[in-house]
Amino acid sequence: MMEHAWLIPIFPLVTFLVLLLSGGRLRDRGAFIGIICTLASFVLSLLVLIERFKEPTYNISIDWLSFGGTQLSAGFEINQLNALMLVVVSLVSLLVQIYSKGYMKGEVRFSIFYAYLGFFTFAMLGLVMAPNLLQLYIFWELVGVGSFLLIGFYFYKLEAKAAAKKAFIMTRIGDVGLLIGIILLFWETGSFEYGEIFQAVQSGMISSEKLTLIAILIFIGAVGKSGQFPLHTWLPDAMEGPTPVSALIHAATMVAAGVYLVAAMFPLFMASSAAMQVVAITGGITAIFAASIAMVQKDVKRVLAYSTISQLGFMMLALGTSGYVAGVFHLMTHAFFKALLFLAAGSVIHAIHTQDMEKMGGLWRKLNWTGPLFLTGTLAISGFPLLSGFFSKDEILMAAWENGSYILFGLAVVTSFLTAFYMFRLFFMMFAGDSRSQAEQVKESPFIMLIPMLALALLAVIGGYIQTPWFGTFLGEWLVEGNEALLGASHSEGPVWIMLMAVLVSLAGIYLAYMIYVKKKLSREWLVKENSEVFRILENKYYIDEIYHFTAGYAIKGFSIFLSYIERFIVGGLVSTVTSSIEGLGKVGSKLQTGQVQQYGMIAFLGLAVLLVIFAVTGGYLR
Amino acid sequence: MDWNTMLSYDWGAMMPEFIILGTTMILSILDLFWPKHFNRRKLAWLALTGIILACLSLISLLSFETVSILSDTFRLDSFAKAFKLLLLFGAALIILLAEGYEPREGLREHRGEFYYLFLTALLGAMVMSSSGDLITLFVGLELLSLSSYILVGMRKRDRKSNEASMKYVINGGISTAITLFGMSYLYGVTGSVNLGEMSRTMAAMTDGQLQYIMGLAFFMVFVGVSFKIAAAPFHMWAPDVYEGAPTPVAAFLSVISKMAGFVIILRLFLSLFLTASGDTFGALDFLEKNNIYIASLAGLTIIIGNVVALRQQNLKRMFAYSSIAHAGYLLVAVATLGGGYFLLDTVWFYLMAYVLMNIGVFAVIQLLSSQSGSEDISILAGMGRKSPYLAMAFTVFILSLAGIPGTTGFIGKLNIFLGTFITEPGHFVLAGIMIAGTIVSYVYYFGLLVQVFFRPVHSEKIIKIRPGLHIVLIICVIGTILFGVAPNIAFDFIHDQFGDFTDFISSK
Amino acid sequence: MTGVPLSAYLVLALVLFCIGLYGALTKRNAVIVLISIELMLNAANINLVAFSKFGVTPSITGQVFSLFTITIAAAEAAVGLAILMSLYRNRKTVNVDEMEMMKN
Amino acid sequence: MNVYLLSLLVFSPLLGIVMVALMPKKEERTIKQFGFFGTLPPLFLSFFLCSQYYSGVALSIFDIKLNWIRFGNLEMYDPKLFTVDFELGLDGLSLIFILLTTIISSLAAIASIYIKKEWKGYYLLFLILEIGMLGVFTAENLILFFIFFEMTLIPAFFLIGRWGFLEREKASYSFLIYNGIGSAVLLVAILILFARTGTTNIAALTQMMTMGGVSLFAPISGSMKYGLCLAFLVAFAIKLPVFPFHSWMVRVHAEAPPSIVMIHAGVLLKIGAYGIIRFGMGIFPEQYKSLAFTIVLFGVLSFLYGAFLALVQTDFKLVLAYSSISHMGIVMMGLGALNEAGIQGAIFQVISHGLIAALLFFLVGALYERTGTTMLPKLGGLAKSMPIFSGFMLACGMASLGLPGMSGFISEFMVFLGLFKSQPLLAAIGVIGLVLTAVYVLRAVMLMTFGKNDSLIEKEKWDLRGWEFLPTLVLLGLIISVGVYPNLLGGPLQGTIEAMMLALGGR
Amino acid sequence: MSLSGELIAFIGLALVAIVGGVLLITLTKVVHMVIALVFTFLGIAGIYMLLSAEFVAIVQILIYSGAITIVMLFGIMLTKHQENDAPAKGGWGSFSLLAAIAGFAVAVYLGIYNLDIPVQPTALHEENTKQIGIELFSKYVIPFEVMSVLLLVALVGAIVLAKKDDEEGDRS
Repeated sequence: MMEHAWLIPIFPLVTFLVLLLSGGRLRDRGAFIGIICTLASFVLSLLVLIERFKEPTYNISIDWLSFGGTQLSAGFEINQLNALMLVVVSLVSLLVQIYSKGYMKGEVRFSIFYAYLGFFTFAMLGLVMAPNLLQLYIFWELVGVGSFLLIGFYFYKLEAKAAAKKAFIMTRIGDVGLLIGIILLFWETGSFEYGEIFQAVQSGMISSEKLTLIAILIFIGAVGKSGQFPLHTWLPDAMEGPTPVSALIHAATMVAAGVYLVAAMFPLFMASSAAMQVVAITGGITAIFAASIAMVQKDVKRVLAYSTISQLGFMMLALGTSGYVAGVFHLMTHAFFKALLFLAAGSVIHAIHTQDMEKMGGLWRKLNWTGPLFLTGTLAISGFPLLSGFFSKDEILMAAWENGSYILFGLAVVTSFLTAFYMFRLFFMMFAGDSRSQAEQVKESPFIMLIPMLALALLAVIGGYIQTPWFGTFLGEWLVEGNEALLGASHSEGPVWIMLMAVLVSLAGIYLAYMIYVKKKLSREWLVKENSEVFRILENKYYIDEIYHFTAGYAIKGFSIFLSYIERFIVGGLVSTVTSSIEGLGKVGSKLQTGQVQQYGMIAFLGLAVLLVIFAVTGGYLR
Repeated sequence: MDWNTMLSYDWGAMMPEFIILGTTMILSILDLFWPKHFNRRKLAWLALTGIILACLSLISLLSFETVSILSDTFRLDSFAKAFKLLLLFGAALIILLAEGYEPREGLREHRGEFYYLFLTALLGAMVMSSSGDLITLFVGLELLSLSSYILVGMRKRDRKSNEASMKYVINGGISTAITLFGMSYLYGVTGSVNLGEMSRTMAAMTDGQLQYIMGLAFFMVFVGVSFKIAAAPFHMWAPDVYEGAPTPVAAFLSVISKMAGFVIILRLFLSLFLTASGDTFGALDFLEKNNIYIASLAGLTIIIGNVVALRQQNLKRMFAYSSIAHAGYLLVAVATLGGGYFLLDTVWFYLMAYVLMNIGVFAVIQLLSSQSGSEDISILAGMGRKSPYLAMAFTVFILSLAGIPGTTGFIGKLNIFLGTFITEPGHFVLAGIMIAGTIVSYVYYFGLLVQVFFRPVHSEKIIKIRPGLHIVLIICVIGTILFGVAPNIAFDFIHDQFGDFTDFISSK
Repeated sequence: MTGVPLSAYLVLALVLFCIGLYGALTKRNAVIVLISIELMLNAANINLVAFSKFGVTPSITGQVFSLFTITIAAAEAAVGLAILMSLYRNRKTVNVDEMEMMKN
Repeated sequence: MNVYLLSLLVFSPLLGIVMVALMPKKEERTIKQFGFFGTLPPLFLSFFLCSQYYSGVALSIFDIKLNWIRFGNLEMYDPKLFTVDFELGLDGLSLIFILLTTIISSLAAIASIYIKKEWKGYYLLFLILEIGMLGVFTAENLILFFIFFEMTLIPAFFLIGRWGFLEREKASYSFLIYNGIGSAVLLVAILILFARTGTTNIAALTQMMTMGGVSLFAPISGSMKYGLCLAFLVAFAIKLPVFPFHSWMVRVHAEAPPSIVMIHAGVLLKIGAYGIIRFGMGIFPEQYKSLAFTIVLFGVLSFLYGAFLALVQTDFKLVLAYSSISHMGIVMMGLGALNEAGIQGAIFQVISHGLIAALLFFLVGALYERTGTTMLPKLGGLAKSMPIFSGFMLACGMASLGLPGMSGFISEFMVFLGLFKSQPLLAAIGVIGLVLTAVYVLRAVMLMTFGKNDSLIEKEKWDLRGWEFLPTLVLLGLIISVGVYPNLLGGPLQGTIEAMMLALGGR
Repeated sequence: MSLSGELIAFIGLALVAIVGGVLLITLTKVVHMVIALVFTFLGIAGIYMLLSAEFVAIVQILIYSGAITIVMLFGIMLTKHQENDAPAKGGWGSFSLLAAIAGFAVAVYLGIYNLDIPVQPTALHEENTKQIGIELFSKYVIPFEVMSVLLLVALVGAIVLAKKDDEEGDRS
């Protein structure tokens, strides 16, 4: 089966091409093509995964680009990590596509939407399957384009346009880091292939400074893609895209690519403790930073977006503290419950046509399916015991503790408290209390939208059981199989109190939210008034966007304008100086041509006299 | 010296000159006695026949050994043959131009003189090119000059023509005087007017003072002759005279007269100064030592010609400056002596190219200006649409003048450059000036093409081309392209016929 | 015999040449300009004749040369005057500095 | 047959010239058809050559050598001295360039349908231009190269000045003067070489310059070699163009008719790169090597300068113009990297930019045809009225910013791959440009296609249609196929690059 | 250098010539200028005598002092000249002219002031005219004949240019 794995990304590509070439004529039928193709991918991925349980890593490649004596190859590889990712990606994509069938109903460019989804899925699957860094980079960029297209799907909306551009450029910045990293790595190891790179790393061919530099550069790529601080600003803006897109891209797949990258390059990072530090600290900061912003946002999707950033930070933190399994595990569970959350939020938005939390409330009764599904997701992400998020988050905390990075551990704990708080703030504001919506008719979403949510909810609930302290650490063992030395332990051990504390913390968060937003024991206005400064900073997302706008944005623009002055006055001026001086010479020449014949003779004679005098003086004939 | 000695000379070698002289006589007599109403335009064809006959007789003389008559006052060496061929060829084209010349106010009754004065001028140039003697050289030069003074003033009722002719004669007189003054010193320090003898005396000269006087003479002769080739510092008459002169005469001045100037320069310099010793030890050749002067004048000429041409609105003035510039390019070859390998064939080839392209251009100018009565560059406007073939021909000439590959002009320039680079140290500055001048020349040359192709039509009048002009245009276009694409036709001809011009100085 | 040295003749010629040149380049009347040019040619002739007697190898050639020159000078003067006539007929002036229809 | 094949290829547009010339002026349709058909013989011949290459035939069997010109009369020294032969030849590098030329010429001939007047003159000049371009890439000696080089100059001058936009004459002038200066420098360098060695054959010169040949007249000193190498570099840097010699090219891109810019950006600029590779690097490897840092420096400068300026332009054509400068900077960077990756990347970039720029300008032509403007502030929302056009525009923009899967990525990647090896510092500065490229491309493309538009009057059936798909699809197809399987292009180049590297002294 | 008769003659003639030249420049009336020049020409003729060139001297007197001067006078009469030739314009132009002339003169003077070519006995004065005739008709036949063409040209030219066009009929 694995030798046919190359078909997995091809199916979505076919969707893309067929739908694009049909030029929108297929309309709603486009969805079927998309869904069927993605289903095929999913089934194939599942088969590949199952086969991969039994068989070793599969790798095949062909010559792709040769220069000098170097041959670069293209191909694909099926190892534990990407087999898992294939399933996750194709599954989420499939579910999102099914969901979109309902959500996007009535959209004029319906089939184009599916085409874009197909392209994105193709790119993401390709990324996951890449056997070498170059190929990874290629699909990495394609993923960026896919997300660009999807975010900018509503191209006529100025915000969407800006968001799409921002997303592309911010991730591009990261990509450049990645590119440099790859290139440096190539010159150090002579290859882009994972295997050869890891071998080189292990053999200690590369000096540690170089290694750190390369690892950090690669991490910058991950930072861009995964919306880590400080390149995170595109992610919340990207919510301008259709909600299913947010679910697909900004929950399960593209943003996870950064984490995937770090995971895939884990041996490299392991070889440099400094790089690991950087990863962990960035993750930790991002986690708490995004969580704090999420607490005050009013837009449903933005809260979820910041929550995503925060969770990704969690994953990075896990990886940075050697919690390879923890990171990947959380990546998977997060994919499920965040996709669920987005889809459920989309369902709500679909129902009442607003994203503003202030205008919601009391939806629990009206949306009989969506409410509980959203709650499931919320509980999972908050780390409510026995749901998937609980296990994976627990694993991360353990990893951080075990690694001895207590500050980061503290950060993680605080973050999980905040997570629980803002998620339930979101939940309560949407579903509890009285309706603040102007919408008259609030209708539950159609069945086709509910199915994917149900599937995801199921996964969000049970997904954690493949790696628990109690029922075995199946996932971890499988993931690190054969690579223990490289990837570290399959399960992080820690004191039991950590788990208890995690539970307590998340429950505390939930309780606090309950007190504020349901019981109204604590007045929101009072909170705002007391901490107005803090609130303002948080509401404005720490002014990061503004800082960028006023520094980098203005700097670039200013420099451009400066250069255009140089272009006009110095480069152009040089040219015009030359031309005008030649013309001036011509002017002088023609001025001399007075029409006075005697002057002509005089000038001729003058010339002769000058020649003779020079000749007399310098000739050396007379002594 | 008795009659028999006289007859012992090979007078057949002078056949071309005799033919031209005879044609002149016949023309003048016919012009005198033919009734007034008789269209004297036909005389042009007669003149042309004469030139062609002379040309044929010259070609039949090509295989002759070097002939020297009366102690070199006439010598038919390869140099003379080569340049006379060009002179005759150019003159034939110009006669055809003159045939079709119809100025606004008309030449009236002087058309006959108009034609045979061209022939006398040609005769002067021919005598000059095959003389090994200062006196003959000078007389030939003056015959050419006097004829051209008159030709320039031929349009008697045209004030510009009068003025041009007056300017020409005054400047010409001064230049003659300067040249002659220089020649008198040359005679003084050598005691002879025979170039061969002079050369030998000068080569053996070791007295510093005499060498100094020789140097003075050199500069005087050079500056005097630079009048003929319109090179700095004696170039300033050219624009005014070209503007005032009848168009064929302007073409004549820019081509034949210039060629004659180069003939005299080459004759004098190569036979006298090339071998003259440049210092009292006889270590350096005079030219080698002093070529910096010629080089700077060449550079100056190029700069002035090209830069001032930028500002011209009158076509003939513009081409006057352009011809100044081209004189500068040719002087580069003279100054560098073609690096020792590329002198005479280079100059010859370039002059041939110049004959073709410049006469072609003047043909077009004549055609257009006689139609519109103006010589402003705007008369070119829209030619590309009105008469595309004429425009294409014009384009070919202009491209050749600009030195664009595929045309003779390019090969000619290339030859000159080879001469500047081949020696060590190369004449890089001079080459740089030349190339820079070429680029500046693009501006005004292409400005003309801009008029031709980009501007709206100037006047809708259909341009009628007389057969004579037709022939000129066709010959010039074909020649310009042919020798640009297959220059070896010319190179092989000149190398096979004339070798290295080894019989330049009489060995007597 | 200590006669007049060659250099004396040469200097005389030079002086006359310079005078002629000055006249040719400054006088406004075209006739005078032409006649000044004649003077310059005359100066050259003095040189030729002087060299013909005192030159490196004295010979009659210099005198012959000067005869040619005189003839040419005469012809040139005639042509110059003729041109001046036709100019005068159209312009009613013989002043050289009024001839500036064509310039620049 | 084989011997004359190349000459046939180079001069095959003559067939079209004759056909067009024989047509009466009024026959617009026929002239246009003939003009297009005129580009087909070279296209098929180049395909034939290509197929020969891929079927394993050595390209050298196509070489031709005929006696042509002999300067001077120096037979007694050496009969070959100062001779210029008519010699055409082919190797992998020129094959690629020839393919590029023929393909883009044919497509530009299609795009010339937008030309509104005087088709006859247009197509005549167009076909002459094609002869020049084909000749440039096959010439085996410097004089012949120069002749063909100038042969591209003159038709281009007229094409720009006659059929361009509003300020066309100014543009054609600056085209002429800058290129004139460039070719003047080139000519001087060529002629110094010719005068000092007596030959202009590239192979012979390479031999002499690297191995130290015998000079009959005056030797070429070491410093003169530097001068000559520098002269070649400057001449071709003007053509390429590299900052600060670029201002002519901006004007040309802005004012020339789009079909001519397709040729211009697609092929003519590439002569600069070709020249640097063939002459700068080929004949003077030693000197070239020591100038590498400067080359890269100017490459980086152009790359960034172009990108920054593209960022603030309001005319889409100007954005593209500056982007071309920027992309040519990448070529310089690659060429200065002095290793296989860099040089091959540079060549890839040349080809890739040729294709991309041609496509972009084809789209510009289509756009101008419909909207009558290319000013960004006046455009917008085209994705709604012209979705297909916008799609292509976006794809093209993506290609231009180096999106993987398209040709631009391969070249940029390889250039940086090479450059990080040899000049890591400059490379690191250079990568800023990658981000900037994304910024300006997206800015421009999105200003056009995204958003809403009130000022444009939209018409029915505006989108690309019919024949317009041919150039777009062919070009995009090529861009993508090179991007997806770069060895397609890399194969033929190996021989040439190996030879270069050998001369440069390995890595 | 003793004060021989030859020298006195030379000084006298040279003075006449130079004074004539200077008068040409300083006089204001055009006719006077021409007359002054006659003296110069005569002086030069005398110099030719001193240089044993009798024939040239005679020709000089005939042609210059006679023919050319008369022609010039006719020219002056025919053109109804302004009586006075305005003085030369001063300023930069004439200064540079003077400088140029001075430079030229000095440069040439440096070459000739002490030119000392050993005097060789010559027989130029013996049958001077015959010598010239022999030389002219043996060696210089060709330039002589060319000269005839030149004179013809001058003749034709003078007629063509100076003739009044209005009398169309009397074309000969």
